[in-house]
Amino acid sequence: MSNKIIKKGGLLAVLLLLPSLAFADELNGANTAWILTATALVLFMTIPGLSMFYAGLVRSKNVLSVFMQCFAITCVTSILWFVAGYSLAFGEGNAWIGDFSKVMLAGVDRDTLSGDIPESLFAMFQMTFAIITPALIVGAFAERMKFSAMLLFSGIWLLVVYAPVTHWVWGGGWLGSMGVYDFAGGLVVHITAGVAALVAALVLGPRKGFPTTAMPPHNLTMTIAGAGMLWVGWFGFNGGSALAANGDAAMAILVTHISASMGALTWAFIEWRKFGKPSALGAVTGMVAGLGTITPASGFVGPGGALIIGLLAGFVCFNATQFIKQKLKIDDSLDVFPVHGVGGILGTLAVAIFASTELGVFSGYGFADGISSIADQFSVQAIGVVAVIVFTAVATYVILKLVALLTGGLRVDEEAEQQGLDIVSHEETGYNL
Amino acid sequence: MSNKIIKKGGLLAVLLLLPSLAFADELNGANTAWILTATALVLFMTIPGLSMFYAGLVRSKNVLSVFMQCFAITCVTSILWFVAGYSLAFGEGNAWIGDFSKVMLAGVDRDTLSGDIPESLFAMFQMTFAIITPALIVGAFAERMKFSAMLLFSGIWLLVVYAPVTHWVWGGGWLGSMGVYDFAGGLVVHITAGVAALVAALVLGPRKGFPTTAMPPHNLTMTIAGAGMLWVGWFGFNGGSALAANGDAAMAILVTHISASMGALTWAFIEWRKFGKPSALGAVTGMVAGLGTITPASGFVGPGGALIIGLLAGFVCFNATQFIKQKLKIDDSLDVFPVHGVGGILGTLAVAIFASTELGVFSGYGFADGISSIADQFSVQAIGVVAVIVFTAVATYVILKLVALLTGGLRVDEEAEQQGLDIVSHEETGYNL
Amino acid sequence: MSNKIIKKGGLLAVLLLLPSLAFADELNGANTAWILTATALVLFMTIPGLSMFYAGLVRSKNVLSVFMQCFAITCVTSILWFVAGYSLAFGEGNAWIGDFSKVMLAGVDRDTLSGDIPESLFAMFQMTFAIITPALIVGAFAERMKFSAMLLFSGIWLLVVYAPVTHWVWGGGWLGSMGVYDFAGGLVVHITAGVAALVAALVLGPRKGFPTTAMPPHNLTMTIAGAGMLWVGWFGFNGGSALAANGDAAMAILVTHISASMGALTWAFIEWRKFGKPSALGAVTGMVAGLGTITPASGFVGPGGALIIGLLAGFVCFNATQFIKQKLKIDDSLDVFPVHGVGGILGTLAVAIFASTELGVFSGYGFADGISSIADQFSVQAIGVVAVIVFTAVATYVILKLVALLTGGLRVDEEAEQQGLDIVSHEETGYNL
Amino acid sequence: MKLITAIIKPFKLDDVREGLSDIGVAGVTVTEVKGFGRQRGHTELYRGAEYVVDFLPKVKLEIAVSEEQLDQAIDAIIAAANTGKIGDGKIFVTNLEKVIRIRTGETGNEAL
Amino acid sequence: MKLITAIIKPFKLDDVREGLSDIGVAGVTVTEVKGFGRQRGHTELYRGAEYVVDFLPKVKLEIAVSEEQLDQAIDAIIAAANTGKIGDGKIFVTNLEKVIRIRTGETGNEAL
Amino acid sequence: MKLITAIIKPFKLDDVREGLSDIGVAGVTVTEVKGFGRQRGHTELYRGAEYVVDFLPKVKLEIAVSEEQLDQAIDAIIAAANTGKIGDGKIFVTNLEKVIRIRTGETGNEAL
Ligand SMILES: Nc1ncnc2c1ncn2[C@@H]1O[C@H](COP(=O)(O)OP(=O)(O)O)[C@@H](O)[C@H]1O
Ligand SMILES: Nc1ncnc2c1ncn2[C@@H]1O[C@H](COP(=O)(O)OP(=O)(O)O)[C@@H](O)[C@H]1O
Ligand SMILES: Nc1ncnc2c1ncn2[C@@H]1O[C@H](COP(=O)(O)OP(=O)(O)O)[C@@H](O)[C@H]1O
Repeated sequence: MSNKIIKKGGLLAVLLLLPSLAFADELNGANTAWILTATALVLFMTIPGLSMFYAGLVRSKNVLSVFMQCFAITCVTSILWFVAGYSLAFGEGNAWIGDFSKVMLAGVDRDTLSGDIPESLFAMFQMTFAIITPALIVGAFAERMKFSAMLLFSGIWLLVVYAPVTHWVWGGGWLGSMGVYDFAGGLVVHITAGVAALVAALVLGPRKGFPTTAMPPHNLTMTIAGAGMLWVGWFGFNGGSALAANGDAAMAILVTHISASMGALTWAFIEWRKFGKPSALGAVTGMVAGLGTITPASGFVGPGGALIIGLLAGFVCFNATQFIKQKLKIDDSLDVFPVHGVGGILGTLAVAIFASTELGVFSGYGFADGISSIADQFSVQAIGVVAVIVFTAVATYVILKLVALLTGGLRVDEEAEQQGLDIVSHEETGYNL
Repeated sequence: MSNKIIKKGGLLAVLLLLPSLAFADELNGANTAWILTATALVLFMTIPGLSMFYAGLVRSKNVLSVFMQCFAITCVTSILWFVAGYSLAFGEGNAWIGDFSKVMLAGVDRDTLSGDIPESLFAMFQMTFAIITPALIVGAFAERMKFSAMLLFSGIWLLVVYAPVTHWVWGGGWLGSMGVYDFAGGLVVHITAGVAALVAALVLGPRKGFPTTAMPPHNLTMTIAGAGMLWVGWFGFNGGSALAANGDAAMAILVTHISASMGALTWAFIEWRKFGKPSALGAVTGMVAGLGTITPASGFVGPGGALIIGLLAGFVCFNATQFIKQKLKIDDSLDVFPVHGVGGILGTLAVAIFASTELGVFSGYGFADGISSIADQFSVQAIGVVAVIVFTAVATYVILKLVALLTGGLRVDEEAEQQGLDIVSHEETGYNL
Repeated sequence: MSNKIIKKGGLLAVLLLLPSLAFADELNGANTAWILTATALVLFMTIPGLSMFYAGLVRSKNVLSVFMQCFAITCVTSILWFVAGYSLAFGEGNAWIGDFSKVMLAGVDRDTLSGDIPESLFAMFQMTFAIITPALIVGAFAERMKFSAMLLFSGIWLLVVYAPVTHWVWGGGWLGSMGVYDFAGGLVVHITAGVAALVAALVLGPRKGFPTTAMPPHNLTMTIAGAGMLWVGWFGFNGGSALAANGDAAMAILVTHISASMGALTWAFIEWRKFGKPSALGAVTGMVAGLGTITPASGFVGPGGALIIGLLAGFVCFNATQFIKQKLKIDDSLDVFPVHGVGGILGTLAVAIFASTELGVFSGYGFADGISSIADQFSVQAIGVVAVIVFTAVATYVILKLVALLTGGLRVDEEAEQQGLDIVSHEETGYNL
Repeated sequence: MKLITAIIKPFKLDDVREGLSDIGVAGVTVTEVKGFGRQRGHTELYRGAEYVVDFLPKVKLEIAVSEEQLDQAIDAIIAAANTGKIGDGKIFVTNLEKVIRIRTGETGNEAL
Repeated sequence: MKLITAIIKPFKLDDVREGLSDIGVAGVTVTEVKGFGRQRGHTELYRGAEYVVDFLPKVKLEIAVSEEQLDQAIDAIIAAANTGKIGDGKIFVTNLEKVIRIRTGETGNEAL
Repeated sequence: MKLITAIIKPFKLDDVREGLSDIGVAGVTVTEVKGFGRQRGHTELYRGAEYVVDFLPKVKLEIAVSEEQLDQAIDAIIAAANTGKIGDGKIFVTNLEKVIRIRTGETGNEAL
């Protein structure tokens, strides 16, 4: 079970107050109702949310390939999570990785509980996180990766990168034990995905024509609609990570919402000042930055803190995007690293500050057990960040090289890239209007 | 806290029956679970729901501007609601307006309750109402308003119009004390938005070319998809306004659904008779009319009453739309007033009738405390309607004039209108198919 | 009340364990919260989910007609369900059909319970099933049926086919009494819709040009977005059918998700092997097949069983689609029968196997009361399948012939078909990009 | 060489292309156009706002042919595109001074 | 007969069509095109990636007229399409050797 | 004056436009078209229903030039659009009797 619930001091008090919660090993219907909903919301984030968000940003000839990648990842990671991923992440194991005790959800029955919700539900809720994380990476290699290579990469990555890191942080592993704060997946989801994206963008190389040829989004209406779905679904992501229908969940969605709003406004206002006009794409990108950044912090900070975190998210991720694209000229095609990676890092560090109970209106709800200062919490967070970045970068690189060997190269050939992946890889076209 | 819960006679009985609800100041997990969900549903109404509904109706060159307006309003009102709006609406204050006691949600902690749900959740749920109300107005000035003016207007309007009216009705103000019935926002949401829309349409003036040039919707599939999202989200809007997961919420979504269905069928059948063919746009417009109209009534009437209310909604709003557009030739571009304003008025008055327990199969659940006849309830409702219309109209007018001064005119210039707001205001284009 | 809850042995034990559930006739807030949500999710499946899924598959000139058909069916069946359908399905009646005791939901008040949730909610939840079932049939006669005929057909079909079959299975009728297993509507929803689709396709005849003229989907992005919504909504469909927020609901969504994933992967891999390339349309079609197939089984099987069921769904429905289209040359335009009908049959039969508790990792949760072997359960299931197929086929045929008489032919004329239904039947066009 | 420009009803495109193939004309360039003419359009109604659509979707074919093929090609188009109903469209013929195949640089009839 | 090809600003389409109707030209074929010329385009910005759009949406009209109608038609187009601002467009005239109405087989001026 | 009509592969548009700019041709009108020719199309498969797409996306350029510019312009187009692979497209040249700039009423070479 996620240890974030154990971390929270007030839980026992709450348990005593509520008669129907008196025994920890009894199913709580209300919490179950909310996590059932949250699970649907997080799935909604990936399909159709993220897939629309991403698909609108590529060129028309690749629109279906992006949808297909998100969809296929959803299916493959679901099966792998059920078969082994959940066990590797949440099986007891050691400080580094779970075990095979829950392979194919062995021992998970309708009546089995995880905390006070069904374990089948906990596994399913976590599955939706395991789905979206590799799906986020799609943005880095869009418009040029072979479908077979993409599929193989995503599957291996889930088991080799995502599952262990999840274990480190939420599954009883070393980072969790150190008291690292990651409410809903700054380390686990956004940093892993962001760093993997950067590595993938470097290994695959830029799209033909980048950065000289213009590659404007083919359908921003699709992207914005998907962004709206992401926002809504994120309530399940962060609010559901409380694993309960209570004030923690409520506060989590409140801070999530405020950070998203501030991120969007900040990004749009920077554009307004800098380029003269605020763009809709800028606003929704800032919103996603705000959401990604608040994610690790969402259960630990208050709304005042969220305001600052959202502001920082918009500012830092905007500049990171410019830097990666214009200075480093890396074709992380849909800006996964500067938005999710940088946002995840920022949020994971910022929680050490805004969890403090001594910041007046910007206060949060305190540090992890046994930690008593911003500095101490910060150093734990920093260790987490560095460890996850290094591990993810190395492992992703190795997996990509391996997959390249197995599939005879990660990219489609130049002519196929020219023609577009929809026809070349899937024999379909997106639009026949 | 919304006083609609206090109004309902049966609550105490329910409290006594349910052991886990024995203390009113104890968190109810089930209610919390449902309101968490309802909050997500109401946000879903605005983004992507309403923004798609509206964006599909404008011309291709303005599609992003509509999305951007809805998005930016979402962000700005969220921050303003958190900073001051909630306090002005739900702070104790006086009969006319709240106070500054809850500025930046001061005193709202993870454990703070509002009724039996977290106050952070109540504030967040209400925030989603504060978002959609100014967003509805967008339909009136679409395709011609300056982005800066729009943003300034929406922010001021939230604090100056929406927050006080909310206080009057739900925040302990004078209308609530009189026993006005407004379950989920006929007065608070639909009349304020509808009247503001009419005023804005008049102040800004028609789009260049109206009404001689044809301005057909550029993407009705987007509009209909958005309409479906509105319908689904409305379950959270009306069902969530029970602030509990109980028979009231259930009945609210049932009557909501029936009214929507009848509204859609009525509108489509009128078109069928009058023009020979029923249109999809007609059906979804009737559906929105049915939804808006039942909103104030949704907790107080039964399904039989909802059938009639939906029928009236379709009929009256259809004719209002024709009248405004063809007789008065007002360019309320996406028909906000005839659908939401007129629907809100109609529903706010109709609840006085269909709340009666003596209409056989068309009965509802009784009048407000201390009110014992249709006539008495009706006169309270009528006072509410008139007061909200007059206040909104005057205040909106003044705000618009003020904003015009500050931004050097509310409209973009003629050439910009010609070229479309997407390029002119946001430097983007919706489609590159 | 649905008898599937009564079927489940463990319920009493659960009741005794949970203090707040001690009395069966007391409202359970947690279950209510979840079923409120599930109701919204199932409505979401039809609008916008299914309507987008279908509308993307037709040609551009018919896109609005498909939306309109789904929307109008939603409205008409909602009203009819309220007026009579619910009573015919769930009124006590006899083994074959309910009665008129609940016409216009007579006797259903805010406090009336069905099990431990409000009866208004149960009726509303079931209404969303009554909406999607006729809406599924739309796929068979898309692009050629008269709107008036479609509307009349759908209304009559709801009362004459859907309501009785629902009564047989869930309303206390003969199939339920025999111990037939149909958790969320394999017989009730998918087989009735699938068979009616096949009959309608045969009675109406193919679209002009079928099968020689290419009729490629006009907007696969819309179809895939709709597919994602169907997947998410299906959590409410199957998970909500537990009528409780508990381990049954959790397990139901888990098996649903696994079957969908396997169905999608299987279909895509068959295409990959057979045609050289996996398609996005293939993946989402396999996903729908996986979802439809697991539906009757979702409360009775475990995740291992779901893996096999999903695999079978992909394989069998793929081949059924090829067979119907290429061998039989039947223009079931959007493949309703091979996907939903065949999937429904397959799942209804497969549950007899995978409900067995003796299949190791593929075990389920046991047979119906009084049934003790796969063979016995299978024969009950087979009786159900045959009875529903025969009844649906005959009744649908008769209704279509009757409607043809009343409307002077089921199809629009050839020129109208050429021009497209959007203009001809609704005087609108989908896109003016 | 001549350039035939034929404006036809969209659903006749496949027939016309086949008709041209049959007589050995392999190359065609197709544009989606809107036509105003005698054929009446239709009315669309959006929330009561009437909108008369008097342009109709048509397809324009451009076909470069040699002088010898000209009449045959015209006949083939007429045969395939004629429905006898108003709006069947027009054929225009203009003179082509030069034709070049970009790939090879061939000119004249070779380039067709 | 002559073929007039006019490239105009999209929002002038209705005016031009009316202008042509007024002088008795009933048939027009319209294509949406993009024009490069002296009129400057605009810049689009997507997450900081600048994208200069130097083509502009234009509408192309093709109108087959008799010699007699030619000048009148040109004047009508100019009158309706002229805004005096850069980018108003061009009119091209080519010779039409043959015009055929597909429905009837009529040729020449009859076919217009 | 002459009207050059060039049908090219879409991704060559930018190159061709630059090539033309380099020799001083500033104006071009571009249409998205579909081409049938020797280049083979592809097959699409929708739930097992095969659908042979034998038209291919192409871009049509129309360029009015003076006689003097003609050859240079043709060469520039060929140089930029040639990939050596089938489907590179065609260039057609027709005679332009008249060219008018709508904005100013200028005619002839001035109007280009
Ligand atoms: N004078 C013209 N110039 C250019 N195109 C024309 C002309 N007349 C007709 N057309 C084209 O031919 C199409 C059919 O013409 P119409 O008058 O409707 O029918 P018909 O060709 O059967 O007489 C029109 O939609 C238009 O595209
Ligand atoms: N030489 C040309 N050949 C073909 N089309 C041209 C040519 N010059 C201009 N055009 C078309 O005319 C449009 C307007 O031309 P432009 O130079 O922008 O303004 P103006 O016509 O007012 O001088 C262009 O967008 C293009 O479509
Ligand atoms: N006779 C023709 N008339 C009009 N357009 C043609 C003709 N032949 C070819 N085209 C156009 O040129 C394009 C390329 O021709 P194709 O035969 O495929 O290759 P290539 O030009 O390399 O021989 C076609 O797609 C079509 O648009």
